[in-house]
Amino acid sequence: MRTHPPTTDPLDTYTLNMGPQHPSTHGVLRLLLTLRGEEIVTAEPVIGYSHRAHEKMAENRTYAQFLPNTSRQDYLSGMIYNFAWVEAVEKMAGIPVPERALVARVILAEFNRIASHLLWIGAFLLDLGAPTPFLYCWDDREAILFLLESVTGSRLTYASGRFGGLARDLDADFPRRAREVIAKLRARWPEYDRLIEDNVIFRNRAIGVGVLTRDQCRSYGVTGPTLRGSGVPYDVRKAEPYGAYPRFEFDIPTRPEGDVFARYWVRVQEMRQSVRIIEQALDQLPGGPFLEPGSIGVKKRLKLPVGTQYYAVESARGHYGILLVSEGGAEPYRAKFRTPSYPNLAVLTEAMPGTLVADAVAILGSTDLVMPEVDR
Amino acid sequence: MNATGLVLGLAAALAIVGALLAVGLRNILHNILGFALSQVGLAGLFLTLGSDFLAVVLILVYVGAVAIAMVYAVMLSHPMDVAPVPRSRLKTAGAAVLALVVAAALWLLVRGAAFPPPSGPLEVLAGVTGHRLVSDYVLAFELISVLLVIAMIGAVMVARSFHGHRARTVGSAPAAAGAPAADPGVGAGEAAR
Amino acid sequence: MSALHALLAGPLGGFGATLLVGVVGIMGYLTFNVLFLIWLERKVAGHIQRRLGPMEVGPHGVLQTVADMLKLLGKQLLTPVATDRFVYLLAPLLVFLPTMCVASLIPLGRAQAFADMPYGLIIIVTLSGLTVLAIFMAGWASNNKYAVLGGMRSVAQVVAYEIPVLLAVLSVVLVAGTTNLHQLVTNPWPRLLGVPVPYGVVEPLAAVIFFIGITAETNRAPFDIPEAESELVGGFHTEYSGMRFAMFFFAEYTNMLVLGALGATLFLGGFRGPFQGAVPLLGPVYLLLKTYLVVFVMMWARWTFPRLRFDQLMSFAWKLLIPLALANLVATAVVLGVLA
Amino acid sequence: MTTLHAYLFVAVVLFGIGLCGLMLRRSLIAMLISLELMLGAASLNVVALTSLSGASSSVGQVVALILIGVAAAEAAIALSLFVAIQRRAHSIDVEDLSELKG
Repeated sequence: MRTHPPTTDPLDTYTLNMGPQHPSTHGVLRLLLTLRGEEIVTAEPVIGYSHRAHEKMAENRTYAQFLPNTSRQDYLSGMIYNFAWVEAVEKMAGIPVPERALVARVILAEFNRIASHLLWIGAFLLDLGAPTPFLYCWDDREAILFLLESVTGSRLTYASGRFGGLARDLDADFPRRAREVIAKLRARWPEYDRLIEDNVIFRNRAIGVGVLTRDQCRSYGVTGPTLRGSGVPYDVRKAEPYGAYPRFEFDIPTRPEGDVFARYWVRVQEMRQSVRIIEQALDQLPGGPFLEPGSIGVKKRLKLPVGTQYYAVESARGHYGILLVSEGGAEPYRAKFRTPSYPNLAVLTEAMPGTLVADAVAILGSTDLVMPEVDR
Repeated sequence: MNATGLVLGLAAALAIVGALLAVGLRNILHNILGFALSQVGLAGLFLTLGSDFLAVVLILVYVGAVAIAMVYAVMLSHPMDVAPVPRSRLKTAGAAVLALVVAAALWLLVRGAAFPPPSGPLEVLAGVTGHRLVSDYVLAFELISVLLVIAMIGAVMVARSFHGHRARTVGSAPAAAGAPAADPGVGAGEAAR
Repeated sequence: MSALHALLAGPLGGFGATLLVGVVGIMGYLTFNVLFLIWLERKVAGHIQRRLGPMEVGPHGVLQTVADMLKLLGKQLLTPVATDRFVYLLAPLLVFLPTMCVASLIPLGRAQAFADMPYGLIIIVTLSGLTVLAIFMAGWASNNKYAVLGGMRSVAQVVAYEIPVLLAVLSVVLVAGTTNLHQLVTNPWPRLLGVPVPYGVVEPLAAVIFFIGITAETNRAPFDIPEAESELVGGFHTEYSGMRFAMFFFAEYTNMLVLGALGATLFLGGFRGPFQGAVPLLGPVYLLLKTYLVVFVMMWARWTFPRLRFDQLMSFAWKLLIPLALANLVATAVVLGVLA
Repeated sequence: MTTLHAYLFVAVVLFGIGLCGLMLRRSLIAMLISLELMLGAASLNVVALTSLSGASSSVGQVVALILIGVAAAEAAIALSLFVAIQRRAHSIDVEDLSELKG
């Protein structure tokens, strides 16, 4: 199937509309594939099917009112997005945050990152035609979701950040339950390795497929595990440390190959690093208030000083940035979100040509896209 | 009419109807399906002649292999969405008349010939045929195998001659359980089976 | 059965009655088994995935498949506008035919007339290759690019995997010295160290190749690329709904059952087992048990492995399985020649 | 009409249909189908004649088997040629091909 160079001769090729209702485009992505047989000549992502104008909404709401919107940009790691908004506003307004809230945010965010990666592994393996890891991963993810639900009250679209802390404190029993979940995850990892990573079919489907070079990633602005799978050790948590991250020890797993397998491996290792962070954080969890006493809660109209400010965090998908422009009112003049999935999707036009339809699905799956986050 | 006669009639009808479909319809895929039907009918005719092994081989080769190779060739060569050019009536009539004349002549020839009655009882065991193939007719048998091998190699060479020398390496996966990623001759190899 | 036979023998004649009883019996037998098989697949899948599978309809969900069939019966049959209508409607019917014929040729016990055919094995191999034509018809007539891709994949796959299956079957035929399936089972088995063993023991490589081949021929995971739902939505049956889809679904499981039975007959000794000579009714039971063993391994593989890519699948067949099967055939011939 | 004649009649009809198709059709594949039909008629003739008249029937079987083998080889070569022609000329319509001489 791979002996012929791709041609764009219209007599040799045809177009295939993959999506927006296709089982493995993960939401409402439409891929316009030009195929020669089963070989992809060009791949063009068509986006915008779940555009909800989040940026425009931000301009019409107070900072507190916009809080629930944030986790709806990326419903899989909503906690991280929620805290990013809170922290961006705190930084601009100069609101102090108690120690306990800072560490608790790290714990919750890292749990959310693990949940997101678990879901990704399941969905990715489903793309490769293996339905069983999906249910295994969801079982584990469910344990994390229960834990997060007990703290925040919601399963996916969290809004538990408050300017100056958290909406609710971690209860006294939380560390024990968190350690239980971690023990469960730890027990499962060898099983995943045997089921997925050591599987000869999986290795053949993943190794050497969809290679993204460092330069391609750089020129498209790819970040997150996809970038680290191409050998660039860029992680916002290390590059521009924020919150309580500087006080914890963890590594940035990278792999030089840049193929589907590298991206898989990086995410799996990242989950282990996240567990490492959570354990340190649980050990160091300070007492004290979870919300700065007398601070500005959600009820008061918060006004930010005039100015412009950029704040970035490492989401489960990569570099998530918030650009806030304030004119001193209760609502932002402009809020621009730099979401990681957008460039991660754009780079696929480079990775897909020359591969087969089955590879396209694998590559698409390996970049871990969340379409509402691309469209916003 | 006895059972053999019934089967004979059915099989003959299948063969002829299939052949008509294979030639008359405009859609090439329908032609191939008609051809397969016709071969099934032909196999039925062989069955009534007591040549059951031959019937099985006919289906195996023509329906299982040749028809499918044709389907593949169609897929690789026919643009699917091009409307067929209208057929000229004169040409159709001419071809039909000419074919009819030839067939009629042949039929008259066959009718006129005197066929001797069978020399002995119908002995059509596959074992006997197989034995003959590797004893009396071993030369023909070997020639056929050589021909098939040559045809296969030839088919592979012809089908890959255009782009084969520009093998691509981008994105090819490393060895899978002892088998590297792509096999250039696969498509043609099937055709030659 | 004999009373029914006598009743039917009047108007139809002996052969016709046998045929009718045989066809009805085999249809019923297959339908029942396929219903059970679908339930079994769900249960196997469930337990492999740490869940229970169907539990609601009937005890342990045994009637779930029946409920699903009823649901599918009630669904609207959609026919897309631009289909090749005749072929589109014919394909789901045709996909059954070869499998049904093959099913009638597999010996269930000592007294089954159909199975006592001189070239039974060759006929089975021939017929089981024909399902692919129906699958291709379905894919092509749907006038959908995913369906065409699925149909093409299916054709290439079945053509490629038929060869190793045929070669593996031939090695057994060499050892057994017959292509009559009934004789294959009843003939004295080969002896290994004085103990009679089924052919699977003396031909282990052929058994493995045959198993891989039938997994691919039935489009089962990890070789389910013709219908790979994550790539081709539904492959060749994308455009089929309701009962027409159910026909394809049913045909897949029938095929699985029949080829599993063939594998059991060839390599595991078919209906033979302890005390089977004394109690003939045990024959079908033994065959079923062996068939379900084969089928269970197929299910186990399906719920464990990811799917192969198309080119990997082809190179696996052409570069590994076929040479291995050929080598096995030659080795069998040489060993038999030395022993003789 | 004897049974033998019935077979021969079917063979003649098949041959005629094949011939008609060969003259009528413009697609190379359709022409190949017609050719194969004519070959099938020939092997039916051989088998019928040897089975129902004269020589030993296994001779007819051998001839028919060889015919099938030759036809399969021919089909393989022809189909691969068609694919190659299609790649070069973007058509396997004989009338298009005759316009592209040289």
